[in-house]
Amino acid sequence: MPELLAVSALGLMLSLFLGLLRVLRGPVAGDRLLAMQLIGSTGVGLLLLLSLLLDQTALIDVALVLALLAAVAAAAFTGQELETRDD
Amino acid sequence: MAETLIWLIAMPMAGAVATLLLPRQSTPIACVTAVAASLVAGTLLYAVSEQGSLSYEIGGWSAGLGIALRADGLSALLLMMTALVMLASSVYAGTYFTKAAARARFWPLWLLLWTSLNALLLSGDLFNLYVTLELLGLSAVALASFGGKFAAVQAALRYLLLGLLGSMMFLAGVSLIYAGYGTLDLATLTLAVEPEPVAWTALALMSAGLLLKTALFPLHFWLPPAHASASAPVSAVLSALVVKVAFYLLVRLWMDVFADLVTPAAAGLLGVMGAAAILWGSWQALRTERLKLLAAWSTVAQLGYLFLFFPVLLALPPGPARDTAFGGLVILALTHGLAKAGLFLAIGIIQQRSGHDRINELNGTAQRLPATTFAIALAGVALIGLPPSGAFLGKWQLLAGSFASGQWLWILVTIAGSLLAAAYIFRVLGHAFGNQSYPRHSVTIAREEWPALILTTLAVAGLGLAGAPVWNLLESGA
Amino acid sequence: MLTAHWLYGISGCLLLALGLRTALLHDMLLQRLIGINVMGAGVFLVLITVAYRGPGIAPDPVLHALVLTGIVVAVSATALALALARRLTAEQDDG
Amino acid sequence: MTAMLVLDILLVLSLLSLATAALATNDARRSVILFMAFGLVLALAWGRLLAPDVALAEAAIGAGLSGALLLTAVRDQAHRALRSSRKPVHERGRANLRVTLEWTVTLLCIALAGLLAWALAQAFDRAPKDTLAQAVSANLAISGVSNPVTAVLLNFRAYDTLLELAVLLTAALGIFALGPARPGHRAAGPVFDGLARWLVPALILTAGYLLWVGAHAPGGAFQAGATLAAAAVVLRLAGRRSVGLPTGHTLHVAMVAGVSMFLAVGLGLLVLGRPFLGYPPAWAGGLILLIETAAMLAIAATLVLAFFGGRPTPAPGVAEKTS
Amino acid sequence: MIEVMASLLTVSGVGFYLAGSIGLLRLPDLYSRLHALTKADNLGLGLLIAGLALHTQDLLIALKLVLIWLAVLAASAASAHLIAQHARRRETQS
Repeated sequence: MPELLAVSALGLMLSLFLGLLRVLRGPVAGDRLLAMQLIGSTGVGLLLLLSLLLDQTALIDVALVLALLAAVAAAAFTGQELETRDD
Repeated sequence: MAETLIWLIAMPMAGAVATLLLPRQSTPIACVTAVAASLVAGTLLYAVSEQGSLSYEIGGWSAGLGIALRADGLSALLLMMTALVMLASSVYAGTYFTKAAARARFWPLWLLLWTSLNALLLSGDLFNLYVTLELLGLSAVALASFGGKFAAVQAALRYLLLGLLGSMMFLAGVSLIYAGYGTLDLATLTLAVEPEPVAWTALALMSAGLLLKTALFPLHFWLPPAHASASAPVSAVLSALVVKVAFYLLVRLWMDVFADLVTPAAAGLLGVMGAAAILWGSWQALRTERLKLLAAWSTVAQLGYLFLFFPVLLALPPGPARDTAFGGLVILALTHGLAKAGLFLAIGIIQQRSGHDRINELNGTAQRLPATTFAIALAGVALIGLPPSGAFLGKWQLLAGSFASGQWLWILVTIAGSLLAAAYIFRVLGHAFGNQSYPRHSVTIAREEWPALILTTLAVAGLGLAGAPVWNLLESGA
Repeated sequence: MLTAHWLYGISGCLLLALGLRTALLHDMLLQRLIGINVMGAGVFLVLITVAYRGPGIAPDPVLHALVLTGIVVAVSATALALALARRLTAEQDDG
Repeated sequence: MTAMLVLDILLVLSLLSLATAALATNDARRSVILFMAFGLVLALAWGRLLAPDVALAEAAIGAGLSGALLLTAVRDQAHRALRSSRKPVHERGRANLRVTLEWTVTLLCIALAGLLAWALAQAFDRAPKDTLAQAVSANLAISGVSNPVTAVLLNFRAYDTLLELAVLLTAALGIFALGPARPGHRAAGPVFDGLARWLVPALILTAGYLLWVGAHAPGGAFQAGATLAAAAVVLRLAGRRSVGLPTGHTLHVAMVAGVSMFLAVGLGLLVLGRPFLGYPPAWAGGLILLIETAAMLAIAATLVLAFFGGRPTPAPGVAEKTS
Repeated sequence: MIEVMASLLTVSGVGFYLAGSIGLLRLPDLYSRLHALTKADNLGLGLLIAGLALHTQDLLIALKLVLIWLAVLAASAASAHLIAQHARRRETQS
C-alpha cells in the first residue's frame, strides 16, 4: 500500500505540474484562474495522500483550510469594487 | 536590578497600548511614559556602572532554549542616548503636531519605535534581533510616512523595500548560523564560532543586510529622501537613532561575537566605504539647497567616521590602546546622535516658523530665533568636531589610532571631512546671521526651542567636558 | 546529508537569489515586493530543510516556530507596503 | 522510494519555475496569480518536509489572503507606485549602463546562491547539533502544551511572539494612519453569495478548531487568526459592507488585544515575583490559551485591515465618531 | 477486500485528475476547459476521498474528509461560475 500511495501522490504531482503549465501559458486571466482552481483541488488531494504516506494527520487540516479558501482567489479576482468613495 | 532590562521594553510598549486605547489622554500618557522610560534607562546606566554587565532570562528559560536580554557598557550608553533623544523629541512632538487627532495616531507608533530601539539594544539572540530589526523598520517607515505627504510616502516606501531586503539578508545569515552551530544565543555563539566558511558566509550576509540599514556608502541612496521628507521629530530619531542601532549591531557582531573572523582586509573595505561616505556625504551636504537635506547628507558623512574606526581598531593590539580608541568610537556615535537630533528639531522650528527650509532664504533667522540658531551652531560644533564637543574627543582618538597604526589615508579623509563640515555649517550660519533689520528685539525662548537647545548643549558640553565616564563605563561593563 | 537536504536546500538558495535579483532590478513595485517575498520563501525553505531530519524522525520545532514568526512579519510588511503604494497612486491620480 | 524522489524533484521544479515566471513578467496581474500558485506549492513543500504548522499558515496566507491582498493592490494600480521614478532610457550610454548593471547584479546573485549553498552543505555535513530540539522536548512536559511548536512560540520564545504581535500592530497602525479604507465590493451574485453563506460560518468554526487544537497538534493563534480573517474577506468580497470589521474604538481594542494580553500576563507574573512571561507550569496551559485567543483576534483584525487598505469607515448613515 | 477497493478508488481518482489536467492543456478554449475541468477534479477528489475514507478507522477524520470534498465541490462550482461570468463580461466590453 505505501508504494501505491507514493505512486498515486506522484501521479497527482504530475497532474499539478501539468496544471501549472496552463497557469504559465494563460493566455487570458480566466485560463490562469481555472488552472489555479485545478491545482488547488489537486493540492488538496495531494495533501490528503501525503498525510497517509508520511503519517501526518495534521496535513488533513491543511487540506481543509486550502479547500475552504479555494474560491477566495477567483472571487477576489472577479469581484467588482464599488466606484464611489464615500469619505 | 536585572528587571530594568525587561521594563525598558515593556514600558514603552505598554505606553503604546495605552495611548491607542485612550486617544484623548494620549499626549499626557506619552509624556509620562517617556519620562519613566528615561528614568529606567538612567537606572540601568547606573546599575551597569556599579555592577558591570546585566542579563535577564525571559520566562526563566536558560539562554538558548529561551531568549536572554543583555546590557553591557556599550548598550547601556546607547540606551541612555536613545532615552534622551526620544524624551526631547517627544516634548517637541507634543507641540509640533497641532491637531489632537494627528497626535493620537502618532504616539502609539512613536512608542513602538522606542520599544524596538530598546529591544534591539538589549537583545542577546540572533533571531530575536531579526524580529526587532523588522519592528524597527516598520515603525520607522510608518512614522516616516506619517502625515501622508507625497514625497514622504514615496521615500518611506523605498525605505521599506530596502529595509526588508536588509532584514532578509540578515535572516539568511541567521539561518546559516543555526544550521552550523545549532544556537541563536549570542553568548553561546561567541564561544562556539570558528573561522570557517559557515561562519564567515553568515557574517557576510548579516553585515550586508545591516550595511544597507545603516546606509553606508554606496548603500546610502535611500537615506537623504527618507530623512529629509519626514516630519521634524521623526527625522531627528531616524538620523540620530535608527541608523545608529543598526551600526551598533554591526559593531556587536564584528568586534564581539565574530571577532575571530574579522580580517584586516574586511575591516579595510569598511574603512574605504566609510571614507567615501565622508567625502561624498559632506560634498552633497555642501551643495544642497535645503536645510533638511543638508542634515540628512551630513548623517551619511558622519556614519562614515564611525566606519573608519573598524580598520583602526583592528590594527591596534588588543588591550588598553584598542579600548581607548573604542571609547572614541562610542563617544563620537553618542555625540552625533544628540547633535543630529538637536539639529533636526531646530530645523523643524525654522521650517514651521518661516514655512520653508531653503538655505538661501534663511536671512534674519538669527534675530527671530536666537535660541534655535544657537542650537544649530552648537550642533555644527559637534558635527565639525571642534573642542569642547564629544566629537572632538572621538575624532582625536581616530586620528591617534590611525597615526599609531600608520594608516595615513584615514587622517587625510578625517581632516578633509571636517573642513567640508565646517564649510556647510558656516554656509548655513552665514545665511542665518544674514543682514536683515528686524523690528522687535525681544529674546524669548519658546517652549519648542528647549529640546533642541538641551540636546545640542549635551553633545557639546556634556559629552565633551565629561567624557571620561564613558571610558570607565565601557570598561566596567565589558 | 539526505537527498531532500540537497534538493530543497539548493532550491532555497536559488529562490533567495532570484528574489534578490528582482527586488534590486525590477521597475515595478509589485514585482519587487513579490521578489522580496520569494526571497523570504527561500530563506524559510532553507530553515525548514535544516529542521528536516529524514522520514519518520521528528523535525526541529524551534525552526518551525521561527519560520511561522517570519511569515507573519513578512505579511505585515507586505501589507504596509501595499497600503503605502495605494496612497501614492491615489495622489498621483489626484494631482 | 524512487516515487518520492521524483515527487520531490517535481515539487522543487514547480517552485523554481513558478517563482521565475512570476518575477520575469511585466504583467502585474499575471505575476500575482503565479505567486499565489507558488504559495500553494510552497504549502505542499512544507507538508512534505514534515512542517504541518507552517503548511497550515501558508495555506491560509500564501494561497488565500495574500493573494486577495495583492490582487486588490493590482486593481488599485499599486504596481505603478514607484515606476515614474526611473526615467525612460534615451541615450545608448545609459542603456549600456543598465545592461551592465543587470548582468553584474545577476552574477552577484548567482555567486551568492552558490556561496550560500556551499556553506549550507558544510553545515549539513557536520554531526547534527540538535541540542535545542532536545532541550525543547526535555522541557515540553512543563510548558503547558504538548505541541512543541506552540511550546516554542508561546512559552520558550514567547518574547519573539510578543514582538511579532507588536510588528503586526505597527503595520496596522501604519495602514490606519494612511487614510480611509477602500470603498468595498459590489454585492456579489447569488452563486457567490450562497457560497459565502455557509463558507463564513465554516471558516469561523475552523478558526476556533485550529486555536483549540494548537495546544497538542499543529495549529494555533496565527493559523486561526488568518482563517478568521479569511472569513471577513469572504464577507467583504460578497459585498456585505456593514459586517466584517468593527470601526473606531472596538477596532483599536481588537488590534492591541494580542500585545496587551501578552503584556498583562508577563507583567502580572513579574509583579507576582516570577520572571517576565515565566508561567507557573500548572497555569501555563490556561495562560497560553488566553494569550492565543487574544492574539488570534489581533492577527485577524490586522489582516482584515490590510485587506481593507485603510481605516474602515462606518456603514453609510452612521455618523463617524471622532477618535 | 477493503484494501483492494481503497486502492482501486485512489488510483482511479488520480486517473481523473490526470485526465482533467491533460484536458486543461489540450482543449482549445476557455469554455470547453471550464466544462471539462469542473467534472474531472470533482470526481477525482471524490474518488480519492472515498478511497482514503475506507482506509481510516477514525470517524472524525472521515467526517473531515467529507467536509473537504463538499468545500471543494462548492468552491469549484462557484469559481467556474465567476470565471465564466468574468470572461463574458470581458467579451461584451470589448
